[in-house]
Amino acid sequence: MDPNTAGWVLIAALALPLVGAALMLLLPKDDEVRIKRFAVLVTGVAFALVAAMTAAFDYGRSGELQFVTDVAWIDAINARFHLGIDGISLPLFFLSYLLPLLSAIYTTKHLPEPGKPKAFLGLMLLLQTGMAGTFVAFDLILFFIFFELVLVPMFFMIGMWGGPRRDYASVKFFLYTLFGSIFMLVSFLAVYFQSGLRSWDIVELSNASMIGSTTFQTWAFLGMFLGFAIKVPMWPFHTWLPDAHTEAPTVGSVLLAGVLLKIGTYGFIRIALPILPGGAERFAPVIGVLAVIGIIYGSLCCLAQTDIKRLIAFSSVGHMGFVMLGIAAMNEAGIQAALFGNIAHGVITGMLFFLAGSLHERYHTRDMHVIGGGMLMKIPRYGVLLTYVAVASLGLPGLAGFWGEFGAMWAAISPGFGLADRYGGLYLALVVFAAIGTVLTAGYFLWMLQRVNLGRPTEKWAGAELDDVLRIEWVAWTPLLVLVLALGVFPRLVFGVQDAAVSVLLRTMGG
Amino acid sequence: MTGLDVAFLVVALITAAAAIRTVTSTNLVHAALFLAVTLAGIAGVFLVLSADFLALVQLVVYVGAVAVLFLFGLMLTRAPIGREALDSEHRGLALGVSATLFVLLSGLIIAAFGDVRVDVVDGPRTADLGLALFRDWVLPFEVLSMLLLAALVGAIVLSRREDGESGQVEDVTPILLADDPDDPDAGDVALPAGEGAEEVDA
Amino acid sequence: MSLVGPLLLATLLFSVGVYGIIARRNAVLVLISVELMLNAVNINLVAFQNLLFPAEAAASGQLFALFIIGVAAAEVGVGLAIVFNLFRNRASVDVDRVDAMRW
Amino acid sequence: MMTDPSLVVQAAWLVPALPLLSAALIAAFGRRLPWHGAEIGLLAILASLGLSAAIAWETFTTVDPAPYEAAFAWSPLGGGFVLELGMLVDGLTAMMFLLVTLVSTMVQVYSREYMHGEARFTYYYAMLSLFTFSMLFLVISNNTLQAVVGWELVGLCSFLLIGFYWEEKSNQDAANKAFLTTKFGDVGLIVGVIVLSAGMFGLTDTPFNFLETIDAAVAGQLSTSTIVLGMLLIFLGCVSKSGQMPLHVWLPDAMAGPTPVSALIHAATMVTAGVFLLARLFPVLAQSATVMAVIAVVGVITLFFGGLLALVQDDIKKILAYSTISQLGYMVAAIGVGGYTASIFHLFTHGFFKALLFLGAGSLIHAVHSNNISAMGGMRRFMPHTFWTFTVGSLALAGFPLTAGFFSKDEILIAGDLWALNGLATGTAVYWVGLAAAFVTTFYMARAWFLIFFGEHRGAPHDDTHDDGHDEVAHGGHHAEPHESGRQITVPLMILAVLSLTAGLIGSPFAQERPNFESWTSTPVIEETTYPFLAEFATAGVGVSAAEKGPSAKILHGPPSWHPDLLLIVLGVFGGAVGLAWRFYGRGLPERDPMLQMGGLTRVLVNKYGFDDAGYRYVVVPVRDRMSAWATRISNDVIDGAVAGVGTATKRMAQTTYTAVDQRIIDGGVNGAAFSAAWWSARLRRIQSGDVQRYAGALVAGVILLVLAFVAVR
Repeated sequence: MDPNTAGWVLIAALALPLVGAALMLLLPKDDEVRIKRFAVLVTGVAFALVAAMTAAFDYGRSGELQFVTDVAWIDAINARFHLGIDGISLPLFFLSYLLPLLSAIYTTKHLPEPGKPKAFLGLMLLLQTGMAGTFVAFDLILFFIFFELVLVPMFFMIGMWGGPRRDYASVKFFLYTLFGSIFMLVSFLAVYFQSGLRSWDIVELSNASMIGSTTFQTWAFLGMFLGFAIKVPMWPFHTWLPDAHTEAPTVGSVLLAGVLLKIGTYGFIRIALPILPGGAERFAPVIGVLAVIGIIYGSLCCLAQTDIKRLIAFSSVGHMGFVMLGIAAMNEAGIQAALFGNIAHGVITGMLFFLAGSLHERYHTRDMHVIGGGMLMKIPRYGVLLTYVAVASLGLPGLAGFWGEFGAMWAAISPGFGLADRYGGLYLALVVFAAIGTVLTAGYFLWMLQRVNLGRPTEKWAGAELDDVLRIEWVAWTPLLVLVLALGVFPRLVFGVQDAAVSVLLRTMGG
Repeated sequence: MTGLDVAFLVVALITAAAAIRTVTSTNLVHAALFLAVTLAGIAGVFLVLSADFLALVQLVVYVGAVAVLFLFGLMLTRAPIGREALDSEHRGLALGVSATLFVLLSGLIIAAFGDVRVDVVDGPRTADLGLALFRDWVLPFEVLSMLLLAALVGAIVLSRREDGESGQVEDVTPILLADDPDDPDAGDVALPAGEGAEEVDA
Repeated sequence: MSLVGPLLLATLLFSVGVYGIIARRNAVLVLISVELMLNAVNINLVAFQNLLFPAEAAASGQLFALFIIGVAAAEVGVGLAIVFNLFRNRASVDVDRVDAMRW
Repeated sequence: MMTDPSLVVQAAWLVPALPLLSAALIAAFGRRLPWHGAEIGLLAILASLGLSAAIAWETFTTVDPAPYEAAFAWSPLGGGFVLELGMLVDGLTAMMFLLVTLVSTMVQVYSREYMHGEARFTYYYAMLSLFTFSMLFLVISNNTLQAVVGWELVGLCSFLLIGFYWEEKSNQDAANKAFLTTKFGDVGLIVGVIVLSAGMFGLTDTPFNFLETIDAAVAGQLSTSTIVLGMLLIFLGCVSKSGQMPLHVWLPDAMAGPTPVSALIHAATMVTAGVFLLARLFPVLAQSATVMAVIAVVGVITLFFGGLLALVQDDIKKILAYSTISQLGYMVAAIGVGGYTASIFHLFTHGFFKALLFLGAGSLIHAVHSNNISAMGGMRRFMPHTFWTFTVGSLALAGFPLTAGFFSKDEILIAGDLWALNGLATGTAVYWVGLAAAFVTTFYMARAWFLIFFGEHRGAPHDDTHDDGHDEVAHGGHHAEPHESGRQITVPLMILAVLSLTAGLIGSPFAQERPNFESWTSTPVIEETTYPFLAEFATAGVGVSAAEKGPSAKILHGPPSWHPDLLLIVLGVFGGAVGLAWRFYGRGLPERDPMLQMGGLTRVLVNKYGFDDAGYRYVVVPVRDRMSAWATRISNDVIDGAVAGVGTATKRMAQTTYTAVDQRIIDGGVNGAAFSAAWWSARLRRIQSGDVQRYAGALVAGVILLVLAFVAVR
């Protein structure tokens, strides 16, 4: 597997889930066990392939694209089939193969109502291709296709296997995201015609000198901003997220938080910033302010929640705020922190959603008042896991959550592109408020732990038979639990991989 | 005004009158019979226009077969008789639309062809028609025959009574794609009011 | 002879057919009205055959009319079969009571 | 120069590594071992202690030790900046190592008996090891960011240990309060670290490095605003962590944890972190008069008012907690008046005697099953070992001459005096308020001492509401005679008592020659820190001696010397306070009034005595009752109320934000778009009647319109 020539690896990795989904259609509908096993097999093989690719990746040249495929595709509009992977994409790509595997394993035990494993797992595989594709597509049209491809399976996952208000949530999710992506597409078109290159190639466009005037860049950036900000989601475009998360089945939430939200921030970093540096520079303070509002605001909303899953969903708003703050800093450290925050949030919040889902399986409610505490006494292992992940999520150093948050604040103190001179005071205020957000974050997580974990079980549950962590859950969760610690102790795992790629990215922006 | 014109006028008047009666008659059978008259009149028009073969086909197929088919259809469906039973509430709309259409089209036709006269010579002979049909138009002709066959089979399949079919009125469930606009509750479908809004105590 | 005559007659028949389709409630009568419209077209075809290709051996207009007669026959057959089916299922052939495609 | 550091110093990383390893091992295997994991913790901490002692000896005996720094790149941070994982070993590190590992060892030995039979015994030992590791990790770090990591880990461990008895809501609340209050301070710390590092951009690739930051600050490469803003923010972190006013509120509540944990928190592993960080960054903060003044003022306020609070407490752990606040105030104040050595010297000695006092208190609580001194009395007879060790600890805390506390506290007062000579009022404040607080300290310790150990044993009252959660402890019934604790409890007490007596000698005037504490912990950078702002005050002609000698570091960092005048004053203060206390609590209390046998009414009785003595009425009552009550009220109502108010307001704001803004306005806007579409479609869909004939009519009408349009165009 030579990273210079083996373009087939990415194609195979993207095609595997699709082929798997197609083959799954051939399996008999009522043979649930075989369907589930087959899904684990497909995701497992795909993951093994990606893991092998990760091993073969040339880390010495992580700033360059590797495993490249670049062939003509739709000649009529000059679209090309351009795949590749660099240090920025690699961790996200890896994550989008790890989480579906774990989800498939988890589903062998916990299949959401109303069953139908074939459809559910088939959609999940389809989703996987879409997610993974966005991270390796280097053609705007191809990116857009993957970007939209993700919507459909997630729509059905929420709409068919979701909670009581699933219709509302799924339609809202779909329409809101679609709404944003329209503007994004318009911006893509504008860039295509304005650049004079007649190319959709992200690398070419990034390397091009300033496309259009500053005014053009501002407007084009606004379009992309809408598309990506809704996906992230940034305040005030976040309201689809709590609904989608609350209603989605566990696996849907995990993938939504774990990978889907990352597409938005990835889009900012990979497309919006390098192609439109002028627009990004003008927008950066706005992004920063919205990000910090999101941090404070998401935390405040968390404090008001009683539904544990909704709480976790709102916490995503806050955490993605830190990611966006890193982007708003417009310097290497900020981009680094944003990407790290991305990965950390994917791992931690994905794990939190797993836990929330299993909690629902046991208590048949997600209301913290109804659970009423004492979980640490009733099901101690589970309680310990919840504490561990919650503590990671509130940004404790030594666990994954810290580096993204701290890095974003650290980067924002001296934003790039001359922003420090023009908006130095604003950015300092942003750092302070973001730091205050960490206290609120700690507050609601501790409060949640107190509500759920501590104390004695209420009468309702004292006599109930509740399973502690099941073996299949250990299997599905251990990789994430290990990652949470590993990323916290060895931030180099992600920072190191990205370093060169982020430098290259900033150079193309002229910063 | 030539003799042909006169002949045409006579036939046309009969045809027009019969056609109007066809769509206004309050008796179903009368309507079908007026249709037969109309169709026959049209055959006359064809004759005047020296399309002899077509006129005959018109008589055989339409007056002979189609009109009879309609009569059978009317009788088999036991349709009631009378204005209310036969005309829907759209008569005003129908009258307005059709009258406007007629006026408009007539105006256009007169404006465009008002002074055009044609010499009605002897039309193509039947033999020529046959040659053209089987030489130049043979493919459409065959397709048409297939269509007729398919229609035949289809008609039989459709009108055959399946075993166990009761003939009762089926329960028709309207497909509701959204909430009924008349439903007073429809306004607040989706606002997640009150959720998580209960007092949070320390 | 004047061409306007047949054309006007055709227009009239067509309009009458339109009226019938819209105004009649009985499905059989709606079908009958359709026949009127088809025949109006036939008259047009034949009339224009005389104007455009007066001495032509290949009488396209008349052949078209022939085809239309054939298609119309098929249409009547299938249409009436549908009407029978409707009648059997609903004991009525009122067109305005068939509104399953309503919102 | 320590050009070739010995193997021991190079192996310093093992000191934190061993407790971490032990925490992992205990968590993994502890349950299955005969001592339930305690043996692993003890072995590891003993090894760490041994290594720390060797390092301490090495650095202590080396002449002019230079800091030994070793680091490797932990992770790139983007922009070419590198985060290091490293160690910085100098006298300060070695001193902290020794203190932390020693106290931790004592606590772990002690806990074997104290926590015996506890359901979560193994978990407890794992947490102790983790707690120790966190503090050592903070101490060893060579850069601010690594220190932040350790700092936050300390906070987490304290949260887990304070909430050790998490079945009770009050304990959960205490843990949350501790974590959140310190976390609030961490905002300052983190932003401060960020601000400081931002000042280092362009100077180095490792902007968090302590030594480079210090060098840059001393060389004037950091702007004044960076130093002032950065250090004040970092100081905010220290305020919360080291229990300075007004963020001390968590500290008394933190008594909810097991008593040995309190000892660990108060003596070594948590509250000292703030002072340690200030000491570590001392040359940076010494560049700014503003920063030093703020630090000194906060310290002075804390040392006095914190001490007053202890006067009205009945719970022995609360008395000790408020005394910790007060003593930390001394340390912080000392930093603020240039008393670097004095401050960490006091940190060092205080660690021993405060650990001693807490462990002694635990021993008492263990025996009488109550935290209240009103429930004790006469314990001298039942628990002789606890008695004399506690006495030594109290003397040290009160600063009785020749104990460890005396030398260190005097150093602080002297530092204040010297600072005052340079014309800075904060020095004067430290000196006089420090003396007044010494009186208060002596008084409340004497009060506790008399009430606990003298008179008749009063026994525990029947309601155990003040019990610190030891429902499980059931050695003998409640009414049995208290008896001395076992050897695993008393031996650590004795060791600590000896240290409380002797540890001060290395920094005392007995050790004028090197090596002494001053030469151990000072580095050339600190000694040469010149307080650039002093020149202004000196030329203003305020300070006479400063005008002659100039703002010399040697004034502030000279070898310890005798101050007979101060010795006399201190003796007087001590005698006065003890005498006063003895007057109220010592003499005849048990005999004269039968109310004494009822225990909890002691305070009322003391008030009665007050009527006999005018001085008592006009001096003690206002100070002890009114002012401390007032301070208590401020602490409990105003500050705590403000904290609670902020909490409540935040919650209410959160509720409003969520329901009014988020759900109604923002989400309402989103939904509104969808609803207007639905509304229109509801009306428009009526066209879709399903009536084929209407469609046909519309179709023809459309055709007509098209034709008309066509005609019109032509």
